[in-house]
Amino acid sequence: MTMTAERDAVAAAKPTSITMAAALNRALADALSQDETVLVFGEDVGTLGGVFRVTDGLAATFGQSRVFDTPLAESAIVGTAIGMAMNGLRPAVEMQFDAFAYPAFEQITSHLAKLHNRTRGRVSLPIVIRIPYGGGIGGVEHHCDSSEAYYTHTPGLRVVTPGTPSDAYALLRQAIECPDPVIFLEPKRRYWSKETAVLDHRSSTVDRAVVRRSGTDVTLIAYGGTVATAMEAAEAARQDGRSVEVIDLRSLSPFDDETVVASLRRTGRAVVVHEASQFGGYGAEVAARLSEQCFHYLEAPILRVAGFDIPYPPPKLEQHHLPSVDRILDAFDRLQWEDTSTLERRST
Amino acid sequence: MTMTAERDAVAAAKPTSITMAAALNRALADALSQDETVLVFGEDVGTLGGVFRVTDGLAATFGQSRVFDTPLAESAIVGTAIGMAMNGLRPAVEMQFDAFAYPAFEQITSHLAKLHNRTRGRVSLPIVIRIPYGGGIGGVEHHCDSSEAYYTHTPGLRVVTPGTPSDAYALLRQAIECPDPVIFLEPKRRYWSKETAVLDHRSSTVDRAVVRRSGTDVTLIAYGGTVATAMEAAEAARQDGRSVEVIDLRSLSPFDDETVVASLRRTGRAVVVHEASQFGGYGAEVAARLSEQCFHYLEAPILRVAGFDIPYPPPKLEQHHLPSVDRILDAFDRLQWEDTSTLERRST
Amino acid sequence: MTFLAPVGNDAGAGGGGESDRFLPSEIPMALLDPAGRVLPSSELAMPPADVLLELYRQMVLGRRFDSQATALTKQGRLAVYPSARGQEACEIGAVLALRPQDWLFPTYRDSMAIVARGVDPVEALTLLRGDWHCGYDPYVHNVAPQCTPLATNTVHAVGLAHAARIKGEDTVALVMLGDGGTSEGDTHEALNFAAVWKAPVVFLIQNNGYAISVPLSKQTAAPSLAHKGIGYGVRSVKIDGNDPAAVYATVDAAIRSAAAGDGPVLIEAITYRIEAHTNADDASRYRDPAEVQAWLARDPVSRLRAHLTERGLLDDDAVAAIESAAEDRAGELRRRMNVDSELDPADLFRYVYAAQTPALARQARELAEEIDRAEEQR
Amino acid sequence: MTFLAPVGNDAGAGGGGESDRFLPSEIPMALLDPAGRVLPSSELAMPPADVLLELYRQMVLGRRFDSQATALTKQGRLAVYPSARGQEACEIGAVLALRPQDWLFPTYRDSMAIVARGVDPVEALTLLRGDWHCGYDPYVHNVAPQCTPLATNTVHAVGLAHAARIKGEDTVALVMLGDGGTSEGDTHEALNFAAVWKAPVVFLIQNNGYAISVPLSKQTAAPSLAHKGIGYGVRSVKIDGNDPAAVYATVDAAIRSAAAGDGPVLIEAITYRIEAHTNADDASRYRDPAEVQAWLARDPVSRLRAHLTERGLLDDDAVAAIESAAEDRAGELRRRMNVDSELDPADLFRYVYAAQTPALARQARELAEEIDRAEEQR
Ligand SMILES: Cc1ncc(C[n+]2csc(CCOP(=O)(O)OP(=O)(O)O)c2C)c(N)n1
Ligand SMILES: Cc1ncc(C[n+]2csc(CCOP(=O)(O)OP(=O)(O)O)c2C)c(N)n1
Ligand SMILES: [Mg+2]
Ligand SMILES: [Mg+2]
Repeated sequence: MTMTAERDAVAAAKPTSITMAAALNRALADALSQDETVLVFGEDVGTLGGVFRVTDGLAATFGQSRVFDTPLAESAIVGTAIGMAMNGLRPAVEMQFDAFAYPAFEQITSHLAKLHNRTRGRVSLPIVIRIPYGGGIGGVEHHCDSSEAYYTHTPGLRVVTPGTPSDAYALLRQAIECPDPVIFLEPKRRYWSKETAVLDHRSSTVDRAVVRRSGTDVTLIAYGGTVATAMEAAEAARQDGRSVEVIDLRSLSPFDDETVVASLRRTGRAVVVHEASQFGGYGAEVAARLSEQCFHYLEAPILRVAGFDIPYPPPKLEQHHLPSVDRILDAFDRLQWEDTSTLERRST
Repeated sequence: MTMTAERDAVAAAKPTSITMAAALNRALADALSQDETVLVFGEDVGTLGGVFRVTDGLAATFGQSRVFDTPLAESAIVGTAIGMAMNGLRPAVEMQFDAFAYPAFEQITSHLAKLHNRTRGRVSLPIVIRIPYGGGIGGVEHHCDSSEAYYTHTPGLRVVTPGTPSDAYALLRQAIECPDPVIFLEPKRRYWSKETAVLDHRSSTVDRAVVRRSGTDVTLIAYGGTVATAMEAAEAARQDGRSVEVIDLRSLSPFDDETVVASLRRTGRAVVVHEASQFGGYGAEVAARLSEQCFHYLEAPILRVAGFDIPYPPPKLEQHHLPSVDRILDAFDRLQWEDTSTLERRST
Repeated sequence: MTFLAPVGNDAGAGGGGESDRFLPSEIPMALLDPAGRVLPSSELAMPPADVLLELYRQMVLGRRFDSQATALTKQGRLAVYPSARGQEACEIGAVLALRPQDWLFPTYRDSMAIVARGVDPVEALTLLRGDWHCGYDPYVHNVAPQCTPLATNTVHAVGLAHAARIKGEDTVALVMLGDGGTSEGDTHEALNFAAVWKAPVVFLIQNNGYAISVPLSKQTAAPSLAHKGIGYGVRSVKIDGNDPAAVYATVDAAIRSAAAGDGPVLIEAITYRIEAHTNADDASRYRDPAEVQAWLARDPVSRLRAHLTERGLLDDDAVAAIESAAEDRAGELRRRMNVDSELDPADLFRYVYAAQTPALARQARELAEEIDRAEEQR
Repeated sequence: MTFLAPVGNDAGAGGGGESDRFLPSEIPMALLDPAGRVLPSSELAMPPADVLLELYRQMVLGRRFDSQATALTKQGRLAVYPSARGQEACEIGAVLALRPQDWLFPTYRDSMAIVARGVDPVEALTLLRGDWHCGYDPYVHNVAPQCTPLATNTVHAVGLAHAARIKGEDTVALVMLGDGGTSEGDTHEALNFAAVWKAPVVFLIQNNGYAISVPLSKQTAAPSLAHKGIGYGVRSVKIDGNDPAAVYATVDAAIRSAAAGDGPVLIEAITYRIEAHTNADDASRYRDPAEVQAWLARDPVSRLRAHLTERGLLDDDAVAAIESAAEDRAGELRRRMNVDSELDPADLFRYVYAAQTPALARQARELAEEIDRAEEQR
């Protein structure tokens, strides 16, 4: 293991161009090789390497007892992971698509989230549930849900989602090391997006948001699949003369108030953007808590650019549903810029 | 059926003192007698009459083919209800406790909520899922969850919860008549609260909020189990010289913007109160959408009085978790009354 | 040792005595061997000649439909297509055994069955084309929408069938599922509810040996999937799923018995998917081409053709006529699928609830305005 | 008719030939009849005398514990209590057969079993007292927290057992469930995973005839619950669950065989709950008192006492000594339960995550301040 670690250190030092899927694969491989209690299992994750190939090659490298296919039953995948974790292992399991995690909902909410608390901390469940989530890949019904709001409302779970390949690596490594259960949401339409980066999981912490781009006029809050869209929108807004600060939340629960509040108190305006339906979506929490903490700093209401309040559309209509650069720019326009002078700034 | 209807009309005209559980029982009985496609089933709802006795006597009156016990499997209860509704029946099923609806989560989110949309309206699912929810009855773990946020974030579902016995009757009757699937949340700690009222389900509509008490200083938004608490808090606040308007939402989804926004634009201050954990809770949506729609009318941020971000506590500690009158009064105190004069009122 | 019997609790009821009637045969039942020869001493009744001919015709049409659909994925005309090639005996045999009033609950793989049931092929492909989640009206041919979340349709079928009984209607529900789908909790709950309610449901497991890449040996350790039935008190049959005559005869008998009030039936049909899981899958990652070859030798279509030819019920002309009809339909389908579908984004907001809510009406307006603005800018 | 055999797809594997080894006996296996007489020709091995004596002692202690707990509900000292009276043979027989390294996965009804395993009775009752969700450290006696959502503990047991195998440890997991719990999807998924993985798990169904008010006849139409095993390739046994010797012998054999790598075992123990579902339930609404009477005649405790007395292994003095020990423990429990428990509201925020989040720290502070304010106002 020392040799592997050394080789890793060398490899990590050199920036490489890597997709998010490959970065996740690397994270799993490195975790498997550095900690023999780590296991990877789920539907088609072994021989096939997963339908998105995130587990490609792992069964061959680490053997069928550490990386394996299960029978087709999500509740049992999560439930047996719980039993394994009670017995000292660290399972990182895969749900094949977002909506196919719903059969495991009872195991997730009633046990995974609560067992540590139930036993006054005696039982730890260092489990990662990887879920490819969101749309944008032309998938048919049930293959494109964004269900972060269900998990973030469940105390005891951590919910994390990467926006870039290097974060995908770092956050997954940290999620696997984390003593708490982590719902790890992988924005499937970013699986093939590339970044040239050094893979390293010690330089950032999973529960802090990151300012991806600095700006002074408006804070644009994104996560997972919408981070890239937000960056594009920020760039487009610059051409309209607006300076946009983009925050990538990374950890949806717990929420990093410090970073976001600091930004919003500087800019006075915020837009939060996600794919999930707006009503009761994660953006509601973001808007509600920021409105409360930054009330006197706000020049305009916090706007949400989110999916409509409809079931996820069929492939040919999904472009209308997904938050687009245009829709974000429209939201910027609605941030009451013209009113600024006529209103007292409420900050004391 | 005409005779029954007439008898009902007579009975309904006379105000009677009735508990919420009895009002719900009446609603089911009246629906069963007036529409022969209505069915009631679930765990222990037949012979036993339900663990809360809400279905007491129905099997005896309407027979085992319309009111019956099922095997113990919530996913199948909801799933078979879907099949029955596809075949022209109107099932009103019971989940025994809130957390025990989770095994049915996939059927609820992936089918119940979506089948009408999936078939371009050809299939209707007039199904009611009754769920006793919330705490305050000294129930052990898993018997006290408030999961409205999961359902309200799921497009295609209606989510309704009564705050009083007469509403329990009216809303349940309307839910059963509704062509859409309805998650009907019964605040179990109010099952035995009484009201003297005329039971009638035509005079109010299920998707409108109701102003339970008029006031001018602050809008207090509650639903289900917290309505009574809110009314108490409003009364207590009156003694502090504050005039509180209490709104009982009744329909959590869809949300009645009109009624609530009108109130808030008058009062300029709002508190929303629920038992569920605050983070990502239903109150976040209320606060976010009202902040947006009433931005220039707000004297203070919208505050949420909600459960902590913890698993539901054991019986002996639940009083610390549940929103209390005191906690609501404290929230009123934090509504920045002293700042009023120093701030420009932002309404135009 | 009868001391448990007299006690009132029905906990001791049942007993192994009648167990056997629930268990499948050791060897899959069949009527025709792979060469189309009639097998002796089967428990199944050979379907009449006209049924066999119709089975053959529909299988040829179905296979051609299936290959056309696969071709359409290559041209980007379908978002995805899960082929049922090799499973024609199940797809067609089951559907032809259904009576008009019966219901079919298909999965994503059963487009062929849906078309055989009478659904317009373009409507059947609406889901996989990416136009809408379901393109047909379920009530026209009594076909539920194709189900994607595995095994979740099993409980729907039980509910629909039980409702029919409550209403006094003579309707049986046939639900299809795969070997993988048998591992989901819903399958278990459905079999149990169906048995307790004596609901007229036929469960048809197409055991094609794989759930995507996962072989049956990683899915179950049971002697067979049909052996699950006894755990619910459901009569179970294991059949050769590549023998169209056997599939028809078994489903037909199951439907009659379910309709007669004898409760649900579980059928395990042993078959094989010749293509990859979908066009997006790479089957070479998990199975040996030799295995596919071996199964090609057990092809359901040529098996029935051999049988019918041998019996003089089919000649080269008739074969050619059926093939040409299949070709015509495929051409027609190609033509229709090559026309860009007209989709109305406003549909996104139309069917969420029976009546559009004010919030959805507003969102629909916002989207319409956005689209207008975008078009103006062009 | 062997044509299916040579094909590579393992879909045709198994076959009914070996079916029988998975099926339970027709009549529940037993060692002792209700009068305590040894039954002839059983497949089970009679436990040695010292084990029988310990079984008896623990059943008496367990029953007294159970009645004490029921009494505590009346005094408001427990929030709720689901009694296992009448099920002592299962509760005790199963636990005594466990080796120290094995794990027990109990339900809400199995407090008696937990105490027999060595858990302090007050800690065992912490959940039902309303103090916390689980009062004991699961790792001290290898006892998982009592499980309330039905059947959800079955998959945990499979995971823990499989993990032990992966780690090369000799650990078996015994999971308890009720007849009602067998209808939940998780039970099915657990049996299937256990069989495919050959996980060392013993599933013990205490079939007490009711799920709250719902009788077995509305729960299943199967010949027996043990008949479910074959559908997963799990060996299954049906036993007289009121015969402590049979329960012990069966669980003991099952644990040995699971530990030896022979895979999981499913045991259906036919028993009866004498009390209502919980103290809050009214059993008269759904069952006939005569039924209870009939089952009282099959009492597990008196059955074993009769047997031991007959064999000269137990005399009146020994019986009295055990009863007096049970009385002492009950008194001790009563005394300890009558002391108001000291609860720290800050605990609500302590164990949600391994390290307290800033948000929870803030909420804990807010609550502490609120409590301080309230106390000042008094
Ligand atoms: C609940 C659920 N989990 C996972 C999936 C993803 N998935 C789609 S098809 C498939 C394999 C199904 O295998 P099987 O039931 O044997 O049917 P087949 O595809 O062979 O016809 C999987 C895992 C799904 N659709 N639903
Ligand atoms: C998932 C779930 N659904 C419903 C309940 C409510 N409930 C508690 S006990 C019970 C009956 C259980 O019967 P059985 O499994 O036979 O066990 P027994 O109580 O007889 O020991 C029910 C329905 C639950 N605890 N969990
Ligand atoms: Mg398959
Ligand atoms: Mg029971």
